[in-house]
Amino acid sequence: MASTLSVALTIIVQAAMISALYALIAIGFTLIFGVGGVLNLAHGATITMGAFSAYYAGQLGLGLPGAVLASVAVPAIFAGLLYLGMVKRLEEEPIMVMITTLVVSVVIEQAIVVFEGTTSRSIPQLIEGQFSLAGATFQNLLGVMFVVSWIIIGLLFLFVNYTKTGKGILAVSMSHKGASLVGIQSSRINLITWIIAGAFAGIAGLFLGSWLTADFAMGQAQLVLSFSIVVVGGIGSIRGSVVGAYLIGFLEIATTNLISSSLQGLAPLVVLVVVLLVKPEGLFGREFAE
Amino acid sequence: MVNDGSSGSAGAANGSKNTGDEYNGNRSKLNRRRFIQAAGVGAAATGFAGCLGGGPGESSEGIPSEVTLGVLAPAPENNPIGAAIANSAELAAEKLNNSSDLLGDADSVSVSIKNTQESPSTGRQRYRELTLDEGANMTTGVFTSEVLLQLMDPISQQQTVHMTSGAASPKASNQVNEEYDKYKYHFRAGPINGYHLGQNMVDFLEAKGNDLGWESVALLVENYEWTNPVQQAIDDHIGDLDVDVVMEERYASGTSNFGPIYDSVEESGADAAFVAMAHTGTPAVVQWARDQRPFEFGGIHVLTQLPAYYSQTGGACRFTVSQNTATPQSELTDKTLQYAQDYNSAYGGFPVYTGYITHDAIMQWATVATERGTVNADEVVSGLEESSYTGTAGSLDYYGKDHEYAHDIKYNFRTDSPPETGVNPVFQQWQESDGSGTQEVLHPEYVSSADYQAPPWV
Amino acid sequence: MSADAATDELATATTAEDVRPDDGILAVESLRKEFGGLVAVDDLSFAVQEQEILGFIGPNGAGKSTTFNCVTGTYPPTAGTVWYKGEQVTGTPPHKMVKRGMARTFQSFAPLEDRTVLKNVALSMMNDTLVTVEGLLGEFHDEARAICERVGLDDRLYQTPAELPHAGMLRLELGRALGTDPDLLLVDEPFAGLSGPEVESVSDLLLDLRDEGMTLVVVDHNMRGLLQLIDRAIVINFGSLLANGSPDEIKNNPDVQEAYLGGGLE
Amino acid sequence: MSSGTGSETEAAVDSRTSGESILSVDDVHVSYGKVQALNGVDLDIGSGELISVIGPNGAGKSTLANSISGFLPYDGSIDYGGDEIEEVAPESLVERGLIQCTEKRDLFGFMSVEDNLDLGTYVRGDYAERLEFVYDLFPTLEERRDQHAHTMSGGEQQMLAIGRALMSDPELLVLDEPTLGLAPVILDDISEGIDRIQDEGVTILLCEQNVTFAMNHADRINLLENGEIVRQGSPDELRDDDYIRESYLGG
Amino acid sequence: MTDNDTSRLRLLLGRLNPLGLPLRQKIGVFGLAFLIAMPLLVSLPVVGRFVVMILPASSWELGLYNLAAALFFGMFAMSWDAVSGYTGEISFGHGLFFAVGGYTSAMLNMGHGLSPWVSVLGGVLLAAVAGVMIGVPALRIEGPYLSLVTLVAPLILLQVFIYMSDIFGGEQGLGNPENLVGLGFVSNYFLALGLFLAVFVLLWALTRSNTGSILTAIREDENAVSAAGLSTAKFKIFAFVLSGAIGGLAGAAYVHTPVGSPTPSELMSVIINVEVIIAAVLGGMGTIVGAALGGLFVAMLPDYLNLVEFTVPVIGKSISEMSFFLFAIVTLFLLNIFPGGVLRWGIALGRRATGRDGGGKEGMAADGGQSPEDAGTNPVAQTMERYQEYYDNMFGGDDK
Repeated sequence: MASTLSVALTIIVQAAMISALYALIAIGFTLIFGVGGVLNLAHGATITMGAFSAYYAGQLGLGLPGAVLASVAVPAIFAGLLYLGMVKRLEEEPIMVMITTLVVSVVIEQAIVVFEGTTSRSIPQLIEGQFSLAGATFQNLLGVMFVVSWIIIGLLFLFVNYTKTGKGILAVSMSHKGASLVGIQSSRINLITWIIAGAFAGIAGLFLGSWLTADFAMGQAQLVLSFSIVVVGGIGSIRGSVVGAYLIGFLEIATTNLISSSLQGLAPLVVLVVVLLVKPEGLFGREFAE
Repeated sequence: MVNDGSSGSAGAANGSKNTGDEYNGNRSKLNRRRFIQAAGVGAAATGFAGCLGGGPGESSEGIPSEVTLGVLAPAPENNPIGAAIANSAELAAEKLNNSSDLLGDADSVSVSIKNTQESPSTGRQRYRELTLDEGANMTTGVFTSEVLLQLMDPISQQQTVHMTSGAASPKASNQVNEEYDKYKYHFRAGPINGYHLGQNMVDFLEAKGNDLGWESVALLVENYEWTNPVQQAIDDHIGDLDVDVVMEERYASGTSNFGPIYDSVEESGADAAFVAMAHTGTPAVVQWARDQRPFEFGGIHVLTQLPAYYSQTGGACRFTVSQNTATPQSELTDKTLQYAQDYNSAYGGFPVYTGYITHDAIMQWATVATERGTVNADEVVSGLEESSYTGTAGSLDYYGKDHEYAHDIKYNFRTDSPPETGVNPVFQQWQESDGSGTQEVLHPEYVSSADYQAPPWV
Repeated sequence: MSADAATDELATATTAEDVRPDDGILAVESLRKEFGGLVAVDDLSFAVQEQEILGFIGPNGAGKSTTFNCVTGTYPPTAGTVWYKGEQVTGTPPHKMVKRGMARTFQSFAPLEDRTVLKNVALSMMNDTLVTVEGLLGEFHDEARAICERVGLDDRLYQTPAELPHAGMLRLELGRALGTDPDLLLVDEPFAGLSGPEVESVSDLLLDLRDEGMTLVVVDHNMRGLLQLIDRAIVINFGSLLANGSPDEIKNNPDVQEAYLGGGLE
Repeated sequence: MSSGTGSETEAAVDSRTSGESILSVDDVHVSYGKVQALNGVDLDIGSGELISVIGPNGAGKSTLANSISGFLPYDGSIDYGGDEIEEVAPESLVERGLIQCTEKRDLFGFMSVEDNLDLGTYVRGDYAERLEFVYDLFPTLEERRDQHAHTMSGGEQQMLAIGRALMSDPELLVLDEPTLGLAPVILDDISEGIDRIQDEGVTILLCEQNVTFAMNHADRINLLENGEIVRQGSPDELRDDDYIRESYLGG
Repeated sequence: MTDNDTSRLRLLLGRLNPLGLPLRQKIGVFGLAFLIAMPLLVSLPVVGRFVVMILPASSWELGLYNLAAALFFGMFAMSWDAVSGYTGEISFGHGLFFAVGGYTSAMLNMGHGLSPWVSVLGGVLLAAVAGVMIGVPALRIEGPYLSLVTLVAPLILLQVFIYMSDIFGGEQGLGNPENLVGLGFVSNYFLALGLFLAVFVLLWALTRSNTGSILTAIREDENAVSAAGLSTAKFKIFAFVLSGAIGGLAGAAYVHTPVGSPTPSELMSVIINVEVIIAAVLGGMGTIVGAALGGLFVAMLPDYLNLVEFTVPVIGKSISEMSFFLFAIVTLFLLNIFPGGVLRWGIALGRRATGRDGGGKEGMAADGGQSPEDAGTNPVAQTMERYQEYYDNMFGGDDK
């Protein structure tokens, strides 16, 4: 019944849609890594926070718009406060940032465990129904996810390349001191990137939660995914993140569809280790100085 | 009070697994507060002597004035399964306190509830707190099989009756069968063990096959301990039926994306997904409904047993069929509805299956202890083995020590009349009436309330 | 680019005579090192005689440090051969070169900030064995103290490197190198940032070391203080050999004056 | 060189040009941990002047440059345009027209020449005129406008760094070792550029190890050794100084 | 060092005399004596009462079990410190070694019927091999990248466990391997205490010998170490192997006691990996003593919180229910107050109190090795500096 061709098409379409979400997830992480020079290990927990913000908005009867708004605003504000409250004064100590953000993510996850438990929660559905493409059916939600993710990525691309603040972000990512020398305040730029990353994570959490349901640990796999994509795509490169996301997305969908669904989550790990061992600067990364 | 003190030499010299510092829940009821009150040389000496294995035992006669029931529940504050265990234990304790017959000598029956967090190590730790720190006279609860299996050794160490009311793995009863003297303190008051759960699914399919119209099924089981025997039983028995198993998948624990799995089900052309899910149930059911997957859905889905599940999933569980111990509407015995109502008025909602079982377990234990006039574990064990107690979920009878499922509750499949001994689980379907969902009972006949509805999109 | 053309010309102008393994304690033949496409050292050959003080001179970016990183094993050379004491040692890792008796100081001082001067020196005297009870009782301190005295740090044994003045850091570098008991010592830019009297006292120390039998190669980019110290100098520019001879010959070499001093430098 | 007197009086005494004092450094001390990098430095720059600080490696030149442009905390006082700048961040100083070209250049390596120059106007805006000036000053930059900065040679990078600084319309330009490691040919271009920048009325503080280069450009020269200014004067005065001749001019 | 053996002996004896020890070491010796004597103290009048009160449980039996579990975690924390605290390469997935040791031993015992004592050795060996597998790549990739590899390694292992759950038992783990010393409270406590002390003495001696001095030097500046004729690669791999073996020993012994079992949640969860870092950082990195104390603290804090029966009014949750959540919050708080480690802070405080700050320079020399408190800067700061360098290389390296 299912020809090889249609299986291949299904995989391609699915992977294309899911990879867009992966890109959205990874870009925030990349931005913070590239611009601030720190690894935000609370990125996964921020995604979880986005999903649960939507869940609580739903519980409070705020409807779909409320859920969407909450899922973007709460993580964005949280990320901004995390930067101002803890990360900013540790910027010279990347290792403490890693440890601190890791503990912050544990706090968030445990808060959810305490107040909501470990079982999955279903959050308001963004959009119902399905559509057909190439002889296969797909959820409308995934289609929306694909379109929205690409719009957001596109907007970010425009923002970074064609606005003054955006160019400031690029400048800080390349040289902190250079940025200071032209009058760019790194801390302000950092704050902006944390807020953007938080908002992106929130949107990703909303999509993920709406698609797969939400639970306290949902962000862990996303954090690993973010690492892998950043390492594959190179530090601080938006384009690299998109390519990395698609590479990993396709690999993952292919392995889960063709080999075994138990292999979910393995693709990014393997890719990460291989790239780290073979080409640590990533496929699109800048060469190490020598 | 049992202390075969002779067998315990100094702990350090002990190589064997089951002897050790022989300890007994009753005697070690030296919890901190009491320890401090008792203060003295005597108490402390008892403590250390105990570890050397030769301390004097307490008198084993009579019902103590204070009885403590130890309860292990997964996240009782926010997990409905855990909440049902905890609340039902409280309800039972209240009943016991109000009753002049049961545990007549006890001035007060108190409940100590501990959260296992579904983690084997936490469960083990909490169990020890209940028995060692709080001096529980019996313990009950435990939802996760992984936790239960990690408790078997501590139970044998503490020699305190434990009546499981949620976990289904028959490995526990196998252990009782194989090393009876060591593990005899374990009873499973419900649900029926994992193998019987699988058999029950097949029995249901056989009995209701015509109504369901499932000619081919895809067997989806989550990869947790409890589903091993379920899957085994289905494999053993489904061949007798005129149903094709066109796909069988044991999917990874922690699966959150069911897309690839459901794609395979669709490809296999199965009429229905025949499932055994507990931990991973919500994403499975939500994605099935939201994607409008073209196959029906039924089996054992623990979370759909939750009375509030319909609103929690925004109606996604509509049309799903699941086995259940009892529902608030199914009058399995004359105690079922009364208990459900008591529970509802006390806690503003209906219990899950673990609630019925926990309640029954405690009441049966108290009944036996009262009959025997003691809470002594060995006495109670032999009492329970002989007991046949009618609870809310059916008649609580246990397989004997020589049965491979020693001390498990008896399973007795019936369609049109309640069994004399043992329990006969119900099958329910979430249906919608007036915009809200209800758990309608499809089976057995004597309590059924509705006919099966197939999802419209199939 | 015109600079490249100049380089080629210079390289062909001074053809290096063949270098053989036993030409000296250290012999380097046709050494080449590229980074990416950039050639940092280009077909460089030279030899160092036992017990001489050789000046290794060239302007900033001439490839001096790269050459010595290749010789000491920090980078593997792209091409070429290095002999030390007659043995082929090309690409041997740094710690093994040290064990063979070649020590170096760093241009950008690299002391261990977390420990005292004494312990910095003691580190270089430790054996390369994994599990040992040595050190539990402070065995090395007497010898390390002697070395500190030697390099003029005896009054600063218990200070951390951060407390040392600039010249003190250089002395510490020398002390650490001496701790490995070297036969050949590479001294990278010793006089940068030193005052006149300091230059003199360091020179005296180096001369003493030579008199005790040590061979010294002193790398520097300017000649201040250097020409009085050295027996012979090698000048390189753009990674290639420019001149080789006595201090006076170097001073009067027109190529050196042109490439090195001509651009308005000194 | 005396220290301890007020910067204003000192400015009046020391300043040899007609311009008003734009920067006064008064008894500045900087230490890294226990190491004293600057030990009571006084310096005064009048508007339009080109003042040079020379000295060997490690003398404290970069430390001085970084203290002035806001990157390092210091004891003492630095007064720019009439205000103490101890608490002022480097970015704010850029807005006020005090800009440094660092020794490491700190370019945006993975951006084109043009983007680098464009970012130079981050605090200014409208820049067509200044861009024209920079391209005129260093025509190589215009030729390589689309090339990534990190792919350029050291000399071109130095030009770009100076060009980028000019884009924000500086009043005081601090140049830290602009000649470091440059080929003689390029040196001439830079040399010419610096003269033209001064002609445009930009005040320049040139921290330089290359004594000859500094002598050729500076109005006044300060010799920094071990964190202290040990000689001060016009190039001609210092050329006659025995100590300088011996130590720095290969005498 | 060859001058005379008698003076060495005298020095050694002098160091072993408890009365001659510095205050902090006296406290340590007292603490150890207390731990050893505790099961006996419990049976004493009054004292016994007091002992039970300070145990992390409300009965002494469970208190001993909890202490045993904490001692195993303390061993694990020391093994982390041996590599991360001393070489400055932060391992974010140290549970890997804990798990390899625990699972290997459990499988050898359960699957092949080996005696638990033998299978523990097998676990140690395989964990050491895992140390090589992390240590060798660590020569090439450093800083944050290495942290990522270590973070991901146990996740990959977990995926393998889940994928091959027939062999590894998936998320539910492997059940109950045979116990080394039965179920006894006292015997298991002494087993844990014995191993803890053995590991402590081994690591303490090693880190105070030249080996420790070289490892900290690697953390500071690898070039300087090479220039001293020492093979940094050899020492780095050694650190990983040593750490892996000890982490493996902790995991292997742990699963063969009543307080532990071979499940992913106990041996390799993200939380374990976080806890061990927190333990060492709070206790003081690069000191071994700090990691040991931090490990005990981190393992016992939830037990103590568990004893609190107070219910927080507004949210209606009891302290014991939120014990891990509160633990994480307390940690965050402590990390923000004492980034250099509580122990280091405590030592500094103690020195100030006893008026010995900055004094005793000759005493320092007699100390030999690299004792933590006479270091000019602390390991945390150095490790950070090291990481900063990597970042500078990654981001600021445009100008060469």
